[in-house]
Amino acid sequence: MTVSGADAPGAAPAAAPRGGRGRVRRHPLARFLLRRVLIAILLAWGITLVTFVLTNLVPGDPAAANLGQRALGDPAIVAQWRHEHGLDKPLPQQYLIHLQGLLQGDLGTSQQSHRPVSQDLAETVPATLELAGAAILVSLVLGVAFGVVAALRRDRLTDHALRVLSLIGISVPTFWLALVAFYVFFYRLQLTPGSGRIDPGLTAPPPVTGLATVDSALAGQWDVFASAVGHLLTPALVLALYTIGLLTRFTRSAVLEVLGQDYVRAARAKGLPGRVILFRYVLRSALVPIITVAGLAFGSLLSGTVLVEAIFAWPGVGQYAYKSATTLDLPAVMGVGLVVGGVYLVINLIVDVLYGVIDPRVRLQ
Amino acid sequence: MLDITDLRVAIGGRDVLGGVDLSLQQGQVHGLAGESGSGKTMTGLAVLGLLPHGARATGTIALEGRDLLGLPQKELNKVRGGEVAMVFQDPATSLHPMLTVGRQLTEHMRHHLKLGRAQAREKAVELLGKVRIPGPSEAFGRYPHQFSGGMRQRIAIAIALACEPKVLIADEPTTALDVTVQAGILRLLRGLCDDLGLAVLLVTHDLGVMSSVADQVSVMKDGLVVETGPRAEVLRSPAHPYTRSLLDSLPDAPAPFAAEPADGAAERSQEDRRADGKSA
Amino acid sequence: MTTLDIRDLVVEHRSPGRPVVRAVAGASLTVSPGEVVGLVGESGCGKSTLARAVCGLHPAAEGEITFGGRQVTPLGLRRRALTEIQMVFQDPYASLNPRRRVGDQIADGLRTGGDTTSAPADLLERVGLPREFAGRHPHEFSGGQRQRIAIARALAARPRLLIGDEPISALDASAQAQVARLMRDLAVDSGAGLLFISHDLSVVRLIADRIAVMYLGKIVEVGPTEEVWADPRHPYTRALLGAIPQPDGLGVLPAELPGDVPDPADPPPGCRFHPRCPHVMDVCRVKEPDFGPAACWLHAPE
Amino acid sequence: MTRRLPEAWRQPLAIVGGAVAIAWLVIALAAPWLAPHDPLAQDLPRLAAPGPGHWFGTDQLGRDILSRVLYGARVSIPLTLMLVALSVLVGGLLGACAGYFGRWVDETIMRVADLVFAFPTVILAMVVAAALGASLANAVLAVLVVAWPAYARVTRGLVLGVREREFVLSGRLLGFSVWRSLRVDVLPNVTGPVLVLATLDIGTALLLLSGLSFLGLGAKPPSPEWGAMVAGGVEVFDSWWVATFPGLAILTVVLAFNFLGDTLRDALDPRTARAIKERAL
Amino acid sequence: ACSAGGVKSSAAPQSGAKTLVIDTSFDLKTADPGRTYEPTGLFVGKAVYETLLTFDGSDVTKPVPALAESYTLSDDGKVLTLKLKQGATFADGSPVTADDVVFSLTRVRDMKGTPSFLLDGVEVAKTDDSTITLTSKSPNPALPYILPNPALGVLNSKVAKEHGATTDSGDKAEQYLNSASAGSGPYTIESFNLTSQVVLKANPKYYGTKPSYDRVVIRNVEAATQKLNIQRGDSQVALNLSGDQVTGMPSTLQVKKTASANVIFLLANQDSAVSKATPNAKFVEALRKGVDYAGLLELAGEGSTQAPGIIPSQLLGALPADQAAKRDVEGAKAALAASGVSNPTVKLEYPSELTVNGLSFQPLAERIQANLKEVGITVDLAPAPVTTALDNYRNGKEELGLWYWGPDYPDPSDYLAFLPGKLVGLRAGWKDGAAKDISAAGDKAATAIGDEARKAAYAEVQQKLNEGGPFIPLIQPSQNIVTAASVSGLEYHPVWTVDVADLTAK
Ligand SMILES: Nc1ncnc2c1ncn2[C@@H]1O[C@H](COP(=O)(O)OP(=O)(O)OP(=O)(O)O)[C@@H](O)[C@H]1O
Ligand SMILES: Nc1ncnc2c1ncn2[C@@H]1O[C@H](COP(=O)(O)OP(=O)(O)OP(=O)(O)O)[C@@H](O)[C@H]1O
Ligand SMILES: [Mg+2]
Ligand SMILES: [Mg+2]
Repeated sequence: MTVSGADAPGAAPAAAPRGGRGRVRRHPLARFLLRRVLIAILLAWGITLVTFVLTNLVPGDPAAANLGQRALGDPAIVAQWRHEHGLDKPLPQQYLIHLQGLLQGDLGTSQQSHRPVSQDLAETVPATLELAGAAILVSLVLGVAFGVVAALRRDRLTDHALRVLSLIGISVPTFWLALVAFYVFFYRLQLTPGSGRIDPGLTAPPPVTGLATVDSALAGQWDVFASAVGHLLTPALVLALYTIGLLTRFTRSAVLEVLGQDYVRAARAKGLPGRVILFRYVLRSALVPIITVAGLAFGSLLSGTVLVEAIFAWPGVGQYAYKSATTLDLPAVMGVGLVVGGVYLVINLIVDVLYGVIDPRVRLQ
Repeated sequence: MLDITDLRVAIGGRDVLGGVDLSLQQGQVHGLAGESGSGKTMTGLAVLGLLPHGARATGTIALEGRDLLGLPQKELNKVRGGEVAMVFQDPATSLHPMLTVGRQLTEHMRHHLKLGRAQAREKAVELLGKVRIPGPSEAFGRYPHQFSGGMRQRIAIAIALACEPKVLIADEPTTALDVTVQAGILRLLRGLCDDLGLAVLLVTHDLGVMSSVADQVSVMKDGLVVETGPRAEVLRSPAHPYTRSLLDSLPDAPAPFAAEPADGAAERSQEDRRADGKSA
Repeated sequence: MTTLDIRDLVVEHRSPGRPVVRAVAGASLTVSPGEVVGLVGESGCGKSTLARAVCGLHPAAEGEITFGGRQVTPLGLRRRALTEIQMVFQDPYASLNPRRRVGDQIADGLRTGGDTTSAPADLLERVGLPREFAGRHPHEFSGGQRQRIAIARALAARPRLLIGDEPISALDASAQAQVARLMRDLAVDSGAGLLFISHDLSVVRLIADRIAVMYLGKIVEVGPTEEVWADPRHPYTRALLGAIPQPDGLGVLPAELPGDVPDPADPPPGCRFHPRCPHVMDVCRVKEPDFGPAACWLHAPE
Repeated sequence: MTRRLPEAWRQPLAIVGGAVAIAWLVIALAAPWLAPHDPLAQDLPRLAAPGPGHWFGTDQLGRDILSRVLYGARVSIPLTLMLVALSVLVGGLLGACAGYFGRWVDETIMRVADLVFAFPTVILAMVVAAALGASLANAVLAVLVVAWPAYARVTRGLVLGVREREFVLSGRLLGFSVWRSLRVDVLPNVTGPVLVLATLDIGTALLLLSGLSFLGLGAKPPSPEWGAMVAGGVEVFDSWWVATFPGLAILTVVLAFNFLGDTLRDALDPRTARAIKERAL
Repeated sequence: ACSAGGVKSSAAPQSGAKTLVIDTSFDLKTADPGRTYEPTGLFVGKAVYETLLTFDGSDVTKPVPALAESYTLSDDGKVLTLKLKQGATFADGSPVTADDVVFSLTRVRDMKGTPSFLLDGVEVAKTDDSTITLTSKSPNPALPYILPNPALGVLNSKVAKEHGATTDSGDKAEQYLNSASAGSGPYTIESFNLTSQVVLKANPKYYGTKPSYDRVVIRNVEAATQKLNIQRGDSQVALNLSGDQVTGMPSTLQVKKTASANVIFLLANQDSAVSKATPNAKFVEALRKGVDYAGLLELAGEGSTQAPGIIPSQLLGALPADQAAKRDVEGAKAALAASGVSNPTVKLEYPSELTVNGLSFQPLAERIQANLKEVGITVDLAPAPVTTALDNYRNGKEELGLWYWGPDYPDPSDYLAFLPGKLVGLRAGWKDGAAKDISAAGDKAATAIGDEARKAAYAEVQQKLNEGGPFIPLIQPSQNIVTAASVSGLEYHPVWTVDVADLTAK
């Protein structure tokens, strides 16, 4: 009989930490990404189908929206137009043709602009991304800061004030606020620059990213850069108000929840200064729910742009989508759906990756 | 070492502690028993000034003559971790899940003891070895979720000990663990107390645990200490009816398989009986 | 006879992105009518999984479970036919529907048991609660009281086998022994078998006729309670018993079993206990002892 | 939750929110008696600034804005409530099925929900409204299409939590059928939080609905819908009152329900609150 | 990725260059003249391309030479002969030739794009290097009025062909023409974006008088924002302000209010399958008498006028203002009673988001609804996006419709479309032969030659239409153009709105 370990009872010979041992498996991240991509493809297909069905439900005829009144009276022109856009084929075939194009990376040609949808989107999407990106940036900075302050000043005046303010933030109709902001700041107070992305007197920088601010900075055109930032400010703030309110509420409750955790209590029991505890212990954990919400909020920002772009004459995908939807421009609507759905998926992916960066439990399975 | 006199705590107008008196000695384990909600945890938290939002504490908590209740925040922060340390009940939640073990071990060391990064690391690895974590230097860079419950509790103890405190408050450190793992933790605590001359306040509701490691025993009920005394006395001939009822409700079992000293573990447990002799 | 017969049961947990966990890895056990069997083991060894499999809440991957000769089928969308097996769960705060009066919930049990003569209040009385509690909602009760109500509901269905999955471990020390005894008495009185799961050996010893010790998905030792208590044969059982601290005021430190329960997704080869076993032999590292009543090479049958 | 409600009502914000919400409900009921003018009559001077006789001014067609704002409550509030009720019903049932039955039911329902989530709400609602034709009923339908997944997700999450609760299992062990289990054990235990979410969502739903009307895809003229009134005000910027008052009406209603919902949510127990949080308001 | 920085400066505006910013709500689909037919497209086309004939300022009664230095119409009205001007050059410096003209016009006609109807049945031929003949099958006295349309701009055929231009539907040049200009106009395209802005720059090779502004930025801006922009000095021209929006403009801005040539009208469907009420002549009379024209004019703002007939006041043959219909509530009630239709409810369809000269259809429809309610006719409003609304309109399915007609070319013959069996007539469910006398009057007008004869003939057509037709002409909204004090030379034109090259900086 072998008696082992008798002289070192606590040495725990086989007690390797969990996860230290394990058979070779497919990397969890790879599996995760694979699943994501599959879902993305499924979603993309769903988006095309939904938009196709919806746009074909419309009682209108796209030819009517795209031809003049006179031309509409000429059956030859109408037929010619329908043929050009493949609308004379049976619906399922139209859909298949469209899908085929998609597989080859071709989003089709817009009926209104007579240009490849991809080209239209390449112009409009960056504008919207710039707007929504600026808004999410502003909301993250302000929302998180407000939320942390509210949590730390819990039940005091600051907290109550921030609560009311953030609730107002999520209650203001964006379209109305845009109107009021434009009227007050641009028209009455003459504080902000007008519509569009840069002053009309300036020449747009050569497009690299499509973001006016970045492009002008890259090209070293600082007057254009200043103008771009100035033009971006009001719409971005208007758009951000909702998300600021959302993130403030959210950060507050996330921080409060983390503050109640044992490990925070343990950190305080270690005698660490409050600043260290806040930044190293509390915010790190609170960040996980915060980025989840920020990801969701980005989606709502994209929605918000539809309402804001018209008022600020912002040449973004929101206006394009509105126009396409009302003129039944099927390829354009589908393109918008796909791109926006794609943005959503990318945002989700970024959020997931951020989880991994922040939380070792996700990273190390 | 640590003397608590007439400690009263009220949360939102409700009295949670109604005048607690406790006294901890160097090198001794003071067991604190009592039913759920009797205020054991609150007593421990009050010592460190970590009472929940909206709580008010009065009385005195004297650590070597200084009243901790009256200390300004900054001073108190020096006491926390530096002189009085705490281990919490649930090892699964008392370590930050997103920070490495090493980080959680060293950061208060560097803050309190003003150590350099390398020094702190060296000391941390040594501590991990002391609480018998296998492969301490690799463990330093790992995250809590990569350890089992018992290991995590050992790490939590290592963290508590990092700044060489004089008093250790352990709030039900083994309740969330299996008996076999519990035994290891209890042995560790007892050993540390003996070797380092710590004063330990061991909060537990398990009278068995109490009986095996504590030198002094206090029993709490409804925010009051109803009985205090040496272990053998309190457990064998309880004075307070509440203590008696606690003991009576236990399944009275003879010790299983009458200590057959065939394996090393059992031998060791016999050796440890000297602790009993010392306190008696 | 309505005997529960578990034979070579294997139950696996599959969750996406994680390896398959063999929570029960070939366990055999029987529970006869009127018999109380205690199942003990460390956390995560598969006790709950086994109990749930017996109720059909988990499908068996291999092996079989029969009750009175009938196969236990996994609970699907269909309503459960085998209501003769009832279970009492661990968490007293989750075991009752917070939105319904306890009387109504007990009445469900009565309906299942086809009992038209008893009233819910009668059952409350049997578990030692006042009759008028039937009209109250669960939040008005303490943990111990809730657990009694859960027992009453289970009993109302006139089970032939009652399973308690750690029904007392969430209770105050003072209530534990009481509830355990109550459960034993009620089950035995009605002639039903009782499978009582706990990690607290001293309580199991009080009520069980036989004890089964489980380690990492396997039952390593089975035997009459007194025998196991007084003369444990498997090293794991010994360690388990030796680790119980005694409230005798003597200051004896319990014996320590080194190491942790290994990951059930990746069990060690050979005897599952060998990395922690103080008596480990060469054979233990390679060959699994798949015999009873003590599955240990030290006690291998000739 | 019921026990904690009174506490919630002691909050000043809840009181303000409740009072304003009730005031609007009263206005919606009593608009014909409260409104000084016929909201459709075009008999006042056009674009008159606020003043005696027309305290909120008049619009391009010479209608009294005060009366229109008051009557607007009859259009927006009942529709919003109905919309939220429908979303709760559709989303809740689908989510409950997904959570309870799991497997392919879950996969199918949740993938469809994902699909809807992948579209920005306004754009999808816009396409749906454009496809069905502009009318309030269709706008409600459009918003319903984008709103149900949120409830489905929350309900599914809650049901997933409740489904494994031991009392549900006990019920099944007692031989409850699936439907009885759902009806008796599962659904009653998820309705509370879902209803709180619904309260929180009334505001969002109203914003979406009026947003669609603002885009011309909702209310049919001359109905005094607030979003459409704001849109009318866009054209006459200088006459600030045309857009301001309906905008404020939307703001106050939404704010009132958000005040209420926020307090309710705080009063919820933390576990359900967490489940709700998954869906950012 | 950036190489040397030396080239960059060329992108920046030269100092001293004059930029003009024009705000307008875009109705723009292309910059290819052969396909363009939307107001903004015509506006851009006018600046970039030249046509054979044009109009002088806002006078549309007499076509004047442009690329052609003179024209003669044969007595039978079938052959139009044009003499080309010498010395005209395209933006690349090459001369404008008769071949370019033939190619461009043939391309428009045969490509079957939106404007192809302008040259329906017209044969284009080159007689010699400087002479073009246009031959129509039937008398076509309107042709000189059609030729100024910017859709008939002359392309540099060589360049266009290089980029895929053909004279059939296989044409591929649109892409190219959207990014560059192959015309001989005073401006060339610097950048072209359908949704946000179009930037024009002065054509350095222009053979005529150089335009005053070197650079013109045309931005897509909502009417309301246009107003703010111009008041803040952010832009110099705002094209689409409604009557309400131009009231109270500061005196530093010039406001030009001209009745536009767009006629907004109400149509009452004559098809008894579509409606029980509207085919009834008495019912239509009730509508005509029930509408409060003055009230509509109030909505449309100063500068707008009531349309007495379907032909706008600028054009030959327009009815004099005193023949306009007047509101007569009692008469309307009487007519309604006489019609025998009791408690009528009719559906009024209109494009919800369409605006004409900054005026939205929405308030007009609401006003009409309120007017007719007083008469006892219940009107259900059925707004729809243009696409959907157009579909019903085009198929003649609207019970009541609210639409407008802008002249395709400033000649009354364009309005023969309103007759029974014709384009717009059919949309009102008015089939050929439904009103023989009106059709006869129309035939007479179509073939009349000589201004006086045509004037009388078209007046008669309209009088008959007003008596027994399904159309109720309502108003010609005002085209309100606001310019900064620094801009002069602005003239409103019914076809291309404004000729940018006319604008001068003070
Ligand atoms: N955050 C809090 N707010 C208000 N009361 C609290 C709070 N935490 C605890 N209490 C109350 O304080 C009393 C003492 O609680 P404490 O946690 O000290 O009990 P305990 O003896 O540690 O019990 P257990 O054995 O369950 O851990 C209890 O009555 C409890 O209800
Ligand atoms: N639904 C599940 N999915 C995946 N793994 C599971 C699941 N349920 C249990 N397991 C794993 O199966 C093993 C056995 O679990 P089980 O709950 O049966 O243990 P137990 O003995 O009841 O433990 P405890 O005493 O903690 O209740 C554990 O390792 C656990 O992690
Ligand atoms: Mg405690
Ligand atoms: Mg279990």
